[in-house]
Amino acid sequence: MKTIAGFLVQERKAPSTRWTLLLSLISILVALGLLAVVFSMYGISPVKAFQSIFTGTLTDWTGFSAVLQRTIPLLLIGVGLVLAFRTLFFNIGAEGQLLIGATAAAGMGLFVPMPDVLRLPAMILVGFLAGAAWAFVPALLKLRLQINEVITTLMLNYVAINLVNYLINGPWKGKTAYGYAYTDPIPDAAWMPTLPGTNLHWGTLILAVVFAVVTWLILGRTTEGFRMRILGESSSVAKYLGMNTLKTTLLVMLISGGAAGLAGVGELTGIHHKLLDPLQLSLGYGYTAIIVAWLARGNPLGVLITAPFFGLIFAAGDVMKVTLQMPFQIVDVFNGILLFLLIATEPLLRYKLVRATPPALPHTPKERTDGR
Amino acid sequence: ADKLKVGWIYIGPAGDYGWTYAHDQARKEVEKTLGVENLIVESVPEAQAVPYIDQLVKQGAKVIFATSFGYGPSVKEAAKKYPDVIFGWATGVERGPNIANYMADFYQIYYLNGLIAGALTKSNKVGYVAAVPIPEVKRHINAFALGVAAANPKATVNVTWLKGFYDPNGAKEATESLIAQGVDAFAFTEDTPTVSQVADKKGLPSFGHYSPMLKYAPKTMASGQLVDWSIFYTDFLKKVQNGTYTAKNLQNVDYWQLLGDKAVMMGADEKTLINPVYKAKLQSVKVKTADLGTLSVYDLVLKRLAQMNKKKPTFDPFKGPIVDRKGKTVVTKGKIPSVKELTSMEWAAKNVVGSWPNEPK
Amino acid sequence: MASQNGVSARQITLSHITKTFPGVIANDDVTLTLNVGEVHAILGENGAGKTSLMNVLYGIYHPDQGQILLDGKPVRIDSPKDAIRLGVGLVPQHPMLVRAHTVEENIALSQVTHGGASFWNPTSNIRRRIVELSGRYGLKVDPKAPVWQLSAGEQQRVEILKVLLQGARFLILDEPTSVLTPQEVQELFAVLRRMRQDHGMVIITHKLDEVLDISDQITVLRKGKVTGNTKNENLKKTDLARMMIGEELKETRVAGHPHLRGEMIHLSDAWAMGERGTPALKGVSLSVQGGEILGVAGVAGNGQLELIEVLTGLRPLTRGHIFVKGKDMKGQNAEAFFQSGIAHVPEDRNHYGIVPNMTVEENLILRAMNQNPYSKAGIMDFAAIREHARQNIQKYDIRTPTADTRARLLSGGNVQKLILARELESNPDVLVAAHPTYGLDIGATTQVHQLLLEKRAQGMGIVLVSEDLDELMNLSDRIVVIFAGTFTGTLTRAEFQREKLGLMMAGEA
Amino acid sequence: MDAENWLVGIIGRALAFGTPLLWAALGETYVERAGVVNLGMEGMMLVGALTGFAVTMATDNPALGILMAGVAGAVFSALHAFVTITLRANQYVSGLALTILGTGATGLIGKAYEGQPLLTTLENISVPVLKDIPILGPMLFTDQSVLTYLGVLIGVLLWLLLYKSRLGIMLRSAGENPKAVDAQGLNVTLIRYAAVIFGGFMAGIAGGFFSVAYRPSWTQGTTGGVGWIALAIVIFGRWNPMYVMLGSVFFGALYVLSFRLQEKLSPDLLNMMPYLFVILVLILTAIGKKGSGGVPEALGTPYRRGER
Ligand SMILES: Nc1ncnc2c1ncn2[C@@H]1O[C@H](COP(=O)(O)OP(=O)(O)OP(=O)(O)O)[C@@H](O)[C@H]1O
Ligand SMILES: Nc1ncnc2c1ncn2[C@@H]1O[C@H](COP(=O)(O)OP(=O)(O)OP(=O)(O)O)[C@@H](O)[C@H]1O
Ligand SMILES: [Mg+2]
Ligand SMILES: [Mg+2]
Repeated sequence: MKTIAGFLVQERKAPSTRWTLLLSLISILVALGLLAVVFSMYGISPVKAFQSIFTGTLTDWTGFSAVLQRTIPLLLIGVGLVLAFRTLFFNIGAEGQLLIGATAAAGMGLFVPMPDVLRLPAMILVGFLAGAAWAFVPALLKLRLQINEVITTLMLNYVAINLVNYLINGPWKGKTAYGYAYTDPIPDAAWMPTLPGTNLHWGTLILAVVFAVVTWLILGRTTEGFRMRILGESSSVAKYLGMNTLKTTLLVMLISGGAAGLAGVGELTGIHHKLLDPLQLSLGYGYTAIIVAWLARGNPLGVLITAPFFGLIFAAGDVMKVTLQMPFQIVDVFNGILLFLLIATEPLLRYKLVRATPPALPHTPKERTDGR
Repeated sequence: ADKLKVGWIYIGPAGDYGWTYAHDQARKEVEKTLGVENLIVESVPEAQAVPYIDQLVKQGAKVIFATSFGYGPSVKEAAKKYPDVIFGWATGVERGPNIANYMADFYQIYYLNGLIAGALTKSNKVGYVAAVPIPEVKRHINAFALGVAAANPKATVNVTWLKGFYDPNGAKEATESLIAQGVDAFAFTEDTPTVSQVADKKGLPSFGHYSPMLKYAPKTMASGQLVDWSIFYTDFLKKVQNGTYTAKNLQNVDYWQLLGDKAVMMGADEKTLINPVYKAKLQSVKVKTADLGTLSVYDLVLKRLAQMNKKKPTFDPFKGPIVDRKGKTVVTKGKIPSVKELTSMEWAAKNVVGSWPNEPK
Repeated sequence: MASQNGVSARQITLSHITKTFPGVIANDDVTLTLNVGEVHAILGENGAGKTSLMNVLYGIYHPDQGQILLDGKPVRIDSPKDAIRLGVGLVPQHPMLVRAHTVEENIALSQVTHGGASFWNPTSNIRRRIVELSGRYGLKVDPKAPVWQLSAGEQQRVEILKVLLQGARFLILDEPTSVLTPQEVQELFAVLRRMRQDHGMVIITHKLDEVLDISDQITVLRKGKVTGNTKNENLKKTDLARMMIGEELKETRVAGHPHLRGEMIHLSDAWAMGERGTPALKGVSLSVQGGEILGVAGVAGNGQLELIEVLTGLRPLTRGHIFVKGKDMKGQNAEAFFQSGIAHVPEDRNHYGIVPNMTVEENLILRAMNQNPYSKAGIMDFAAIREHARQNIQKYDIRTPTADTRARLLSGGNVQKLILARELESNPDVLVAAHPTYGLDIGATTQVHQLLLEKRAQGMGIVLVSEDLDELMNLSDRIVVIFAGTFTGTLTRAEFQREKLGLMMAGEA
Repeated sequence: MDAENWLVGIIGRALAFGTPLLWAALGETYVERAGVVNLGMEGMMLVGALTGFAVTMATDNPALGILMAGVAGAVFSALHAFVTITLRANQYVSGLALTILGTGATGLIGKAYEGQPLLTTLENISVPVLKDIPILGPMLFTDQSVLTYLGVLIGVLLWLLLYKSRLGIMLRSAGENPKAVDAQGLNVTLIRYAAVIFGGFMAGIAGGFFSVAYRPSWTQGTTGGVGWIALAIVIFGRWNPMYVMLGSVFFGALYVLSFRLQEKLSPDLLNMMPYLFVILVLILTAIGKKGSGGVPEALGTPYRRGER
């Protein structure tokens, strides 16, 4: 316990939703403020800059569909990550899971003969399963051998990147690729339908929204969700209870990794229609989704707000590049600053300051009850 | 009247000092001479170009140049979506009512550089650090290799691939790897001066690529390939301005520009055709040719340059007969490959050593 | 090399110390004097303020009021660093050692602030001093052994060596015996007696016998205040208890013959592997009847842990059989055992017994989470869960601010009551209780004992594993003694004898 | 070319490409030994690379450039230190943030330097006498960067410090059991700050190596993901400077081989190896003995006095 200028730092029982929202909002505003400073240093009027970003993304359909298009993978992955983080499985391997999902789907789409009607569903299924499997390996290693999942999921991202590179440069290299490294296009039947004039594969978007709601219900309302939380908090208690930890982990990773896999399928079947350079297939959605999940503060429904927000940031980056002629790194700068602010304000969520006056007696401290 | 708005989609950073830099130089040029208004987007991933095109169109761009082969699918998609916008697809292979293709090609210059390299190598091993195994790069390697062979039949061209156009660290290690194989002269396709920098440290000759790179290797850069994209851009944009080109009539507009068009030049920089450091050496190496008799490599380079430096070249590096390294005749005697054949070249010249993806069986 | 102050000082006084936490007065005007040459015991219930007081002395907490005097002169102790400089050393309850490092590396670390470790090769020049000191006080340790290989007692010796090498004149030992086996306690006391001559020591313990055994001076704290201070002369346990809780000590004892309800667990020729991959149970057989308390005595590390785990389904048998109410349980997991009627109060309560970051109400529902009415068709009913918590908090007297307080904020005694509440609410046939009163004060201990006896009377079978022989002899109907993975004998209540049990625990009977 | 020369060449180049890996990984080894993970390697290296380039260009003094690269990396890493040690924020997220911010900021600020040649660079040298030893001479002591030789010396020194000095015991203890360190009146916060900032310094130098010595120029993202490999090496090397040095050369060799074995082996499969090896090493050590020599026990967990 620390005293700061006559105040005590005290642990909160549970931060209220309002306080959480307020803090997140403040973080975003401060980050935007810093962004304004960067704009000014670049000789661009911040007012004009924000204005053109606003009009470029939210006031017309092309811009807005770009926002939504970027939202889809962030939403899917973000929800999965919220779940994983809640069970203290620090999955930072969504990038790899996305790539593997896309890879498996591409393999299915390109090389497995089947009737057209089945093709897209089959690709969605294998993409989901592949993403899940890619996440399950580190989960298993953590569960059975106590191997830090941050490291393994991170390493597996790079394994996935190199695997995709290997495939598109080698065995899967397309005959129509003129020597470039990508596969042939997947059959038309496997193209996810998009809204006309956009790349908005709405099917995946609906899937993602449903997914967020279902996950929220699972985590908060079901016994299985309760199990996930127990496992996340204390694997020893899970053992003591005789819980089937393998089953629960499988479920969490199925959802988390599978969601990332689905995001990969979405990018493949909705936008690119072929397996290509991993850095172009994903644009780092797996990493950005970490911020998305973080900002959602453990609530799968929160992702319904935070994912579009970052979709907006991605799209705004495009706008800035074109209309303001700013280097695209500006988006990274904003994301980096925001991420720092978010984690730096975390202590304000966990602790509060109380005036350090000698307390009135009753022996047991009276504490406020903040519902659940 | 309103200025014509032109959108530029670059594959790399404008400061790469290679491909994108060269396009950007031309962009600056037309901005001055034609008074067009330019919108630039750098480092656009090939598969992610559509959102940028959307934004460019929204900003009022009437002409959009996509400066890499890989933008093809995006360009085709966008051309359908915006039928009133004119698209220029660099190195492209497909046209449409509002899609033109353009390319300023180096194969002639690579041949000339190959002649120099063949004369300069002592180990009889010449190196080529290659970007991506697409027909364009293969064509350049082959032209270079044919030049090497013409000057030095014993020399091989050892190829190392980067699998990327922009990979400075890879270029460095690839060069080191070639040096370890005994290579002592270098050409490359990569968007930075790295290969020349590394070779320079070892005192080995190299050939600059795309930009005047002499300053990175003043004592060793023998020559190089230079481009002036403004030749194409000026011509094209003028024709757009005066209404010759519209979004309806580009079906057959395919610029294929060579030495004769002045779109490309040989040299380590604009003023240095051949680095004087090597002049004596090149003059001392004699070769026998069928058409010009026996002469020094130095003279041969100048002669061949002159032959190709006109609207109707009187020499072509790929004139048959040519046998590839599998022993198959790929160009029959007396024939000169068509542009289409050049832009779909997959075979490897006889003296090429190293892996060669998609090599015909 | 002992610091100047430390060498000469003979007395340290905590004078009128008051320390408050939000809502709590941990120490209220406490005065206590510690002299070289005496062992000073501090007694008090959980939460009485013992640890807080010692934290003040060691510079971890800053008192709100009061001061510390060294040989009568006021000194400031703002951090452990100051405390060490002034000759005050702390032997923590749970060894604070770097497990991956060797003994000498750990000691070298403790010598850094003290200037006793050279920059290069710091371990080599203190090795000699370790050997010398451990010889003088009988503190046997191997300087080169990695700490993770040491027993709790050995680790404690390292802690003592650490403070001695720092030149401590005054030692604080907070509940040093709670992690030790009876033998180790005796060894520790022998060491303390040898050290007494040139050191002053504070010992905190909940075990009254130990207080009477080792201390010269006794101070009792209650709700932060000193309620007694006396020399250890002609005192009895009941006197101490009265000072502590303000009333007579009721020894809880089992009475009357057990009302047996038939065999609940039958274990025959059970073999099981231990953590290190060697057999830890070697063919033990056991029968637990409903309505009896079966004590398991033994020195820690002789297979108790594995026995408990086998009985609760946490550890598979490699050979032999286990039947619960006649049903073969081979290959079943802990959940199945619990469903079959076997409840479990685990040894490591904060690690296994509760989910520290979950609320009290959630912890109370861990066993019944998928039972009606708390869960219907896989969906949880939080109103029912809250109601369940409310009832149990009252019934088992769990002192918690609210039902949604995180369990880790509860004191040891209340954590234990929470676990008992959860385990007993399912009306199990057998309760396997591992060290259920470990670290609890007398009040809480009595509550737990009474609860166990109540359940016995209601026909529950109880397996009570404990290292506290008094507890075992007071509560058990029968005691089995475990040694090196086998049972060295079973005693019925008439045969209970401290010496006999001691010999059997040592494998000599 | 005979096998011996081939091997000499590979190892020589592995040392060269292993140099930034070595500096970065040695620094991170100390950071993690103190109980902090800094995933921001890539960000710190880029900050170092840009600073090193800019300073060298302005002063024509490569040594100063390298030094300032280290200082810049250190300053940048202090952000991580503050957020994770003082504010106790999640170390992994903070590290990622550092990478994102470092990549973005250097890309933005570095625009002005792209495509500019560096006239004075840090030149390679050969060690007199030693370079004439057969095999070893050409392999280890010929035409390498000063930073390569220096890196190895520092590696040995760091090894000695870690295992044979008081400082090492303090550092390792802070990563194993910060409570124990605090209880001895030692300042865990200070130790961790020092380690993180030292790690930033080393990573900065690794970045400077790229832009001032290895490939003297600045382009955005010039370190090309090397930071992640450095992280992998720390684990691969079991947090031991000696093994970390071996790991750097080994992983350097894999990169070099991806160019030399192009005809026989897919470079992408070779590039995958470092990451697979790390997972393998983690599995093998987890299956093997517990207790000592492994992951610092408190790695990744913030420390606050009095927390239960
Ligand atoms: N860090 C703290 N923050 C808040 N309250 C505390 C803290 N430490 C102690 N307390 C409170 O001070 C009181 C005294 O606690 P202390 O730990 O000194 O008791 P104790 O006598 O050592 O108990 P036990 O026998 O259980 O060890 C308790 O009511 C406790 O709630
Ligand atoms: N950091 C803290 N914050 C809040 N309360 C605390 C803290 N540390 C201790 N306490 C309170 O101090 C009281 C006594 O704690 P203490 O650790 O001495 O418990 P205990 O009964 O001795 O348990 P154990 O046997 O595990 O030591 C508890 O009521 C606990 O709530
Ligand atoms: Mg206590
Ligand atoms: Mg206690």
